[in-house]
Amino acid sequence: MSVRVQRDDFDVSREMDALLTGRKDIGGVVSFTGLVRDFSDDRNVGALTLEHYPGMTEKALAAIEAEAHERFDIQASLIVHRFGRMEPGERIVLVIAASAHRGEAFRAAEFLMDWLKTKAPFWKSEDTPDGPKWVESRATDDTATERWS
Amino acid sequence: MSVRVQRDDFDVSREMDALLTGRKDIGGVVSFTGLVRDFSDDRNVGALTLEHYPGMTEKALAAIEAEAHERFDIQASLIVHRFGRMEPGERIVLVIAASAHRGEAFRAAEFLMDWLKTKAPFWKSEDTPDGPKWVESRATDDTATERWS
Amino acid sequence: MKLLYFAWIRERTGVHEETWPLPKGTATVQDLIARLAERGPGFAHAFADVKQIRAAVNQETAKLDAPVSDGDEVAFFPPMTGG
Amino acid sequence: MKLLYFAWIRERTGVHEETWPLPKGTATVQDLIARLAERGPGFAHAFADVKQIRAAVNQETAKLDAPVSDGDEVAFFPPMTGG
Repeated sequence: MSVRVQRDDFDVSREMDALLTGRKDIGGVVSFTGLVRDFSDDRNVGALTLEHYPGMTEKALAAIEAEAHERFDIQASLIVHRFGRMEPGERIVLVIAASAHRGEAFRAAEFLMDWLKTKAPFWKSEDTPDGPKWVESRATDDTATERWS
Repeated sequence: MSVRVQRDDFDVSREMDALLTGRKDIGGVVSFTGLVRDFSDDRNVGALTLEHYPGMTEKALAAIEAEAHERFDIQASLIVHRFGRMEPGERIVLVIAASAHRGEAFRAAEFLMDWLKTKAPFWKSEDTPDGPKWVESRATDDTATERWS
Repeated sequence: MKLLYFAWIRERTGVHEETWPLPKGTATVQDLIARLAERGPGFAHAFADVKQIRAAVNQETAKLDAPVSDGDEVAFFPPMTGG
Repeated sequence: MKLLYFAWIRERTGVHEETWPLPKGTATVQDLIARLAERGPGFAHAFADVKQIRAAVNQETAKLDAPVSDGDEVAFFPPMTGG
């Protein structure tokens, strides 16, 4: 179990290898990588800037991860979330869940992402043709969070 | 879209980068990596040997991948399946699904894995303390396949 | 107390982080919002629509009726958009 | 026709791949299984429990009543265990 908040990019293979090194009880590993898209609600998006709440962010990510271990039969997990300015195509966030059974790994990874969307103190600002614009929280993200409660 | 059947190991990051190179329309990428576990139904497993049906395997994987693109709103995908002998901890199979929307990527990756379990011509033999033993198909895998029909 | 503002609340108040004495009679997050909204046009604009505002007390998400006291770190921000 | 055997069916028959003339009166996969089971103890053992046997005709999964003809590639194997 570990969480990281960082400016720098990450490497999925390296994170996965570090998480699973020496383990032979893992049957399946699910990773989710979130990327900056160049469109969002039909506006063209040039780049994304992520602001966060240092101190609270780390605690919130650790709480979300602990909740996933409560709810799912997973043996290892990782959350890496970047902040700062990122161009389209760049990686923003990485979630990994590893389990003896593939269904649990899928479920846990999706849960982690759903909760990150609405329970991790990040705020996104998009560069648009009309200038920077704060991304509003989505009703679909609230729905996705609620289905786990 | 592509599928590969190979003896050699793969690198998740390299496969993901190759799949997404130059793309800026992808919001989320889900990967599933299947690994050899050192236990299975409480028997100790030393190593796994995968036999397959060259020719049919590639066709079956391509058909499974095409079915995923029919059913889910995904923009890119990959299946890499290894054959031959593999030790506990080694990677067996990789599935990647990429989409503008994370839910579709999760759904497609899990669908690909469920169908691979029962519709790709691979047969697993486990090294056990009593000698090599063919792995029987699991009722849970049949159930997992059927929920998509 | 320590006050923090994020995203468009930070932009409207013009402040990211400050030390501010807890005004008398301020018992809850909601009371604090009411006092902050009186600090000038930027603060009034930032706190005009309470429905759009979320808060954390000592780095834990807090509701409007959560108590606040002078040693607290209180943060205000829009709904989170992580992931 | 070309016949292929995989996993424990290959082990019991002792054959992985062979060319075999389609016997007269063999119209379906099921007919073919019945003829193969008559080829000796290994084949009889391999094909004893038809419920455990899956087949492919020309590299496509086929049911027991699927037709077979002399130019076909027919494969026999247990239920698949991929992934």
